[in-house]
Amino acid sequence: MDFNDTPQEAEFRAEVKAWLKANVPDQNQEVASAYSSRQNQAEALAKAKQWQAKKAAAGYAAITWPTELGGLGGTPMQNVIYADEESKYVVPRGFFDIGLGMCIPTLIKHGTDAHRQRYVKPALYGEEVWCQLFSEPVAGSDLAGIRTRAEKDGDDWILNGQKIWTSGAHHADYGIIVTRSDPAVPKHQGLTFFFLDMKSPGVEVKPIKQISGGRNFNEVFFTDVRVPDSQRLGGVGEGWKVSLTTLMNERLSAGRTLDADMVEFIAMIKTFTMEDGSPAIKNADVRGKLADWYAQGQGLKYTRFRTMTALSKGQTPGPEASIGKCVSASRSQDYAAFAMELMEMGGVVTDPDHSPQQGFFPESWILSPAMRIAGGTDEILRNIIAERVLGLPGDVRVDKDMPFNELPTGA
Amino acid sequence: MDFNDTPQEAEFRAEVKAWLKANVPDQNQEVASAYSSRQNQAEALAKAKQWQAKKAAAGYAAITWPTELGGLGGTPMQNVIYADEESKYVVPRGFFDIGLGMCIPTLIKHGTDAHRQRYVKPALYGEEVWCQLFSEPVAGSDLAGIRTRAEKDGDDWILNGQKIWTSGAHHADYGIIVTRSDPAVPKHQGLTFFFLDMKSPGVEVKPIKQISGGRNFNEVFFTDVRVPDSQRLGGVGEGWKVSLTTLMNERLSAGRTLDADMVEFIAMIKTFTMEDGSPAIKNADVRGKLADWYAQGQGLKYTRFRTMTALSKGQTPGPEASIGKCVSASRSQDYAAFAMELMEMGGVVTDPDHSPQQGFFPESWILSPAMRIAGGTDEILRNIIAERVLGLPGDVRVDKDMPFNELPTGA
Amino acid sequence: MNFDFSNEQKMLKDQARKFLQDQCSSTVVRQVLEGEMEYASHVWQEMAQMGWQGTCIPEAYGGAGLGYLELCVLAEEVGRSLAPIPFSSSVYLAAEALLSAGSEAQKSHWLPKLSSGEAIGVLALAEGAGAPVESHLQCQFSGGQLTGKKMPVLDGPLADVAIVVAKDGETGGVSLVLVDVADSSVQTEPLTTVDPTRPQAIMTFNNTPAECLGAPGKGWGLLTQLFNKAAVLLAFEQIGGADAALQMARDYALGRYAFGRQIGSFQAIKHKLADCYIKNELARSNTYFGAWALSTNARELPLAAATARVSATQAFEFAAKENIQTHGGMGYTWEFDCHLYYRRAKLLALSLGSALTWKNRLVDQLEQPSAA
Amino acid sequence: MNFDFSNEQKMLKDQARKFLQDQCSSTVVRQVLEGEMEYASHVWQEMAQMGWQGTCIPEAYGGAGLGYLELCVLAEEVGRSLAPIPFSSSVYLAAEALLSAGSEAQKSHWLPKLSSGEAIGVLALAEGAGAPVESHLQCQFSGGQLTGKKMPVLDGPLADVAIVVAKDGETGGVSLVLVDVADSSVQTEPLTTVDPTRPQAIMTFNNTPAECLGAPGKGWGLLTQLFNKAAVLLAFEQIGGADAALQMARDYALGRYAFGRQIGSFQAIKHKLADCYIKNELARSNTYFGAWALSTNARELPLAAATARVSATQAFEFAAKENIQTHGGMGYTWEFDCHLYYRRAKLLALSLGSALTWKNRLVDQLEQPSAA
Repeated sequence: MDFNDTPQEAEFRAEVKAWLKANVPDQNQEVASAYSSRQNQAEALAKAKQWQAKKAAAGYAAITWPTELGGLGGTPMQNVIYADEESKYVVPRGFFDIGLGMCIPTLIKHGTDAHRQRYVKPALYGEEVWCQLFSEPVAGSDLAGIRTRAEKDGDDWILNGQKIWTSGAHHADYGIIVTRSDPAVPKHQGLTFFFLDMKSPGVEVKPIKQISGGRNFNEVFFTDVRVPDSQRLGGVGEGWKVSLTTLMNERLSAGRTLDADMVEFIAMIKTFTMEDGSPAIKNADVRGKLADWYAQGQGLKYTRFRTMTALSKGQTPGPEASIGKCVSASRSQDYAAFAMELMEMGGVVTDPDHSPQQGFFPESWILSPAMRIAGGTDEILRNIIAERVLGLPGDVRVDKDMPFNELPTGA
Repeated sequence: MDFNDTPQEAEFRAEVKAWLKANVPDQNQEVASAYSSRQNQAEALAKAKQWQAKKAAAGYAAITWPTELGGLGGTPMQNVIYADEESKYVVPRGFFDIGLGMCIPTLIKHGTDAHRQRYVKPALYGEEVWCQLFSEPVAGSDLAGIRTRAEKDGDDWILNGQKIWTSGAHHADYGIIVTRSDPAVPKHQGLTFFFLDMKSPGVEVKPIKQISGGRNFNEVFFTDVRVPDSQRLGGVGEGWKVSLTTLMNERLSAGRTLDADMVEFIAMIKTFTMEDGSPAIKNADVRGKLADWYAQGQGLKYTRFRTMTALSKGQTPGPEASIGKCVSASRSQDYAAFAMELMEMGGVVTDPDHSPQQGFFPESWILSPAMRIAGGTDEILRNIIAERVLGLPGDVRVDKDMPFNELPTGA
Repeated sequence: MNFDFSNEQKMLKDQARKFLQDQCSSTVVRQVLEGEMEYASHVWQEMAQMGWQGTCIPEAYGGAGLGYLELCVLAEEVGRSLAPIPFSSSVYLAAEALLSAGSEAQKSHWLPKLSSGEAIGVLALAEGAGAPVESHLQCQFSGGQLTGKKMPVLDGPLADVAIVVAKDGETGGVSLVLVDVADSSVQTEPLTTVDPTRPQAIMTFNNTPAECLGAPGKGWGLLTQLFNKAAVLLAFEQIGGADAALQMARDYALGRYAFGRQIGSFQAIKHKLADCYIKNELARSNTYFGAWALSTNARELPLAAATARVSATQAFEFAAKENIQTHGGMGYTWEFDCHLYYRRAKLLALSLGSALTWKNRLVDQLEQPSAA
Repeated sequence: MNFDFSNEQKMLKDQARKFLQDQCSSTVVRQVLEGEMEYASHVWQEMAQMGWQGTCIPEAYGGAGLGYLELCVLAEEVGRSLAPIPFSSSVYLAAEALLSAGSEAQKSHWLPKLSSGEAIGVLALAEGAGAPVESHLQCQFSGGQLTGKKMPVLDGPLADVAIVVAKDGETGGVSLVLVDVADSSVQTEPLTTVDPTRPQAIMTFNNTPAECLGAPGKGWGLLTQLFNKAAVLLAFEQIGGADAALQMARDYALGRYAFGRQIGSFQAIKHKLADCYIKNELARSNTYFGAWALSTNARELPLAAATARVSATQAFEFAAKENIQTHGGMGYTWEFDCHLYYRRAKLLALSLGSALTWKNRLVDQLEQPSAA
């Protein structure tokens, strides 16, 4: 039992370190913050494209992909090592994760040689940005309940409907989309999967304002959007099977450990003073809660270490990764709320100049409800653990065999 | 808003007070403890029968029953007042609650005049003890899943099967029982309800040892037990409807408030010393938990006051009473566990001479799991609140229309 | 046993609910949220017409001279509607402070204005993050002048009159002091908070003319009594809000379908909402007991207020967060009203001090030899 | 990154599991529960044959001279099987105390006996309810003699040798002292506890001959180090038990039908068991980190031990109580094994001190400037 790289891993890490040192552009903080702000997204995207091209040329943009597709033919562990080392630098992130993590793998698996020739490389080099058009206002946890219609018209399909929660739709060049091509058959059987040009006439992208005030996602409306049949991925009616490929890739890329070490919380607790003038960290209530949350955080961190060990040994991590978000989202909501309680009347203040830790806790409190929902609600994740890890039966399904257009909708 | 009796209630309370003062037998503590111990049940039962006869003669044994059945024709509020006043004395309790609270009301509603003539008065006067034979090892929360068979044989029915969790079966003279008379129809339709002589040949009563070491319940085995058709309550196949009458009465008698004031816990906290020598009640962790549990307890207490107010105004309390047990069982498990934590290594000791509060907390800790199950599990009670109070839909029922003998059982 | 409101009180409550449904829907709340107006002044004015602000103010000072139980039922409805008005600041705190400690002149001057809604009062206590401590207050009252900074002050941007808790230069204790906010030495700077539907401010006093409310140096005791009363009233706002959040979640769970079923048919949702209901009912019962103690000025008030406050805070916060969760992704959009409850629940949870503080007060009471 | 046990260690674990399944089923646990035997002496003897008790004892003292990682995997299986044997007392505490602080003579005398299972060792610390405090111990060691009373002493009725934590008459500090329980001045009175599958005692010493283990007056520090090591090992017992309790609940949820369905198809059960699984996995990961710190004698040991102990305690207690709940009424019968886990979870939660104490130790470590 140790935390060391294997000799091969150590060698790879050294290569990565050297390459990053030589290639990461300036570390100016203003640029860094611009990377994540919507206001400066055009600039940030331009920077990100430059960086992505560099990574791709070096093979680091898709470490686990085969070399013939522009990858490095590397291991998932090498991927982790690269991410680990890259995270020590401020580089523009996030614009290509969905494209390379979900869209292109789906296209590689279900597309034609011509598709692969045309689309893989531009995506890898950051020249073309992809988004994923799955969720709909009426279909969240129940993704197979989507209603966006695709109707055949000659060699084209005509799309009508609405998608939601689409990250990056506003700067995407292409998107993958799952549609309902036949509402008269049971719901999993009537779906068909396409990719499309996001600049097609009839595609309208609107940002969604979240309760945090942020606008990180979009609604995308489709009005008589034409998609050539040649852009269909998988057979007509086989869209669910294709979607599962995408979702599988989503799961693999999830499972990050959120705030395992609770740096801000511990920093606050160490400096804060209670009503009776004693330091917060000497208060038994604070100590009890801090210990609980710390133990959970470390548990998540070392669970991730166990997953990485499995990766390092060439095993595939299972649905255990669902644990991470399930625990950390509620935990973050709870400790943010507790920190705000400690601040008493001042806990409501969001102005960073007037709130301990620059308003970290009120911000975390307003963000945390999203974390309990996005990427699988707490409830769905517990279902996944119960069914796929513990082997308990699925929920009773009343919708399995009924034609989609006969399912109750409340409408 | 006040806590006073209405003039009518005050008058009734005065009558009850005077009657109790004049009639309660000696208050010797040893006798009192004998009332509740299984070892001396014969003696306790004899005392209880005497006391019950006195109460019945005065009309207090069934305050809300009509006078023609031996009751007082009183209100539920008068019932509460009587119970309130009686609880100030040590009197033998518990032997007749099930009989008068559930069995006899079912017999009154579904039996014949002859039944009422024969059985009501002896039960009321404590001359005959009744028990309720519902749950089975395979049918707990899902009561309608019972399997004890009843087969017609001339003018009799032959019963075979097993019941469980039957309080007082070992000293009962009669029992009410729900049986399966037709396994080939859907489960709610194949049930038939009887009452029977517990001394019938083929009835065997065995105490169940609980994890607390107590033996407060029984298993009852039926081997070719003959019950005359004249002892059927309700029609053949209508046993479910009859059972619901019984269960409705059960709900009305439930909803006691368990340990709302946390006397033992507060007493312990006030006297206990923490590791650093400071009083437990000054410890912030202890204070926070004490406050939470106290607020829950008081919430239960005043919820009961609201229910009593509704009763006092002649309204019928709804399924809200389910709240009580739902909260108090877990709460009692939690604070018992916390008290044991405070006692550290000494917390495991059950010997009353060596455990704070005479071993109250370890005892409460071992009893509490039962409270989360008996009379409806936490899960079933939450279903009841969700469905009957909030109006949410029932669970999907796969067993509604299928013949009982085709339902999956895992066997 | 008559542990319930009277029929008249229930009628008043129904009227209040109807008025607020009509006049103070979430559209109005959102106007304040979006900064289109500072508070719902038209609602405030119409309430004043109906005499709500003066519910417990004697007729001699222009009030209705009713009892606390009437104010409790109004508070519940104000809480249910999330009304973006300074009701708690002006009515439960400023007017109550004047009523219990004001001189005849102070009462005669301010109560008719507060009662008619013409003036808005606030209480200024906090001086930044953390529990305000009697011996550590920086705001100083001396020689009839107040100097210092208070932050955050709930409804501060709307205030005409402020009751400020300040160190008393003469006695060395703490005094409540009355400040006419119109004075040019008072600076009011708006402050961003988690609930923009109730404006807050940093208030700065610079040799501001002020006068004592009640005996000099006795302010901390007055404040404690004031908070015990206000805690009960705020608990009614909280159970009103909690009830509304649960109702919203329930309605959504009935109307939203997934996997061919109403999501309210899944136990994960059913049991979550059952838990909400349980917390709400327990809080309601404790809050009723608080109302009884408040209306009868019972010696149980400090314990009853703390108990009501703790459980009402927990109930509203739980209902608000699980309402979002029940709504899933839609619950996280600005467009749905879920966040209005989430924000207000937090605001109410922290104004008057957090549940931590009130749990401490609750246990302080249990420590009394007479208790429990 | 190789954050896992080696293949050899996993093989040892599989063998241990198989041995305990065969030789130490719940039938054996129940024989102790029902008082038919004081402990599973035949299991103890067979373990000794396999060298378990001496896993970490050097070969020079008759042990196997293996590392702590090997002992960790054995501990997990002992925990899983609920083995009614004094493994933790004799191996994690008595033998470890001798190893870390014993003189050559003490080690030579006792370690071979402990290693072979011929002698059973215990640690006697508690003096009644409440956390033992260095400055308040009543048990007194002076002039080579020990006098006082310890309660409860886990496995006390089985003890051949006791390590007693006592006030040191000479230094005024606390010493660990070694007592041969065979001495006629030692009185051992059995004590009833929540888990009768592990006997406990009140041990009374009356001018009992005793000798210091380690430096006189330095006992409290030694005890702290000893507890950090033992906490990791006990955490392995706890995750073993938690895993078994979850497994039992899962199997029942699959086999039990209600409303025409497996009860494991209801979300109330599914999500409960998912929560169990989550707690178990987090605890397992923390416990692995504890194993790493223990086996490398890392400076992180105190924090790692406290973290492992806190989460393993919570996991086992939760799994044990929700296993009963999943079983419904049947889970409350003496006949089903659910209560065996419920009892053992509580016993392990409180031996070595409760989670409250370990949370305090965890935060003590976080308070160090170097931490977190």
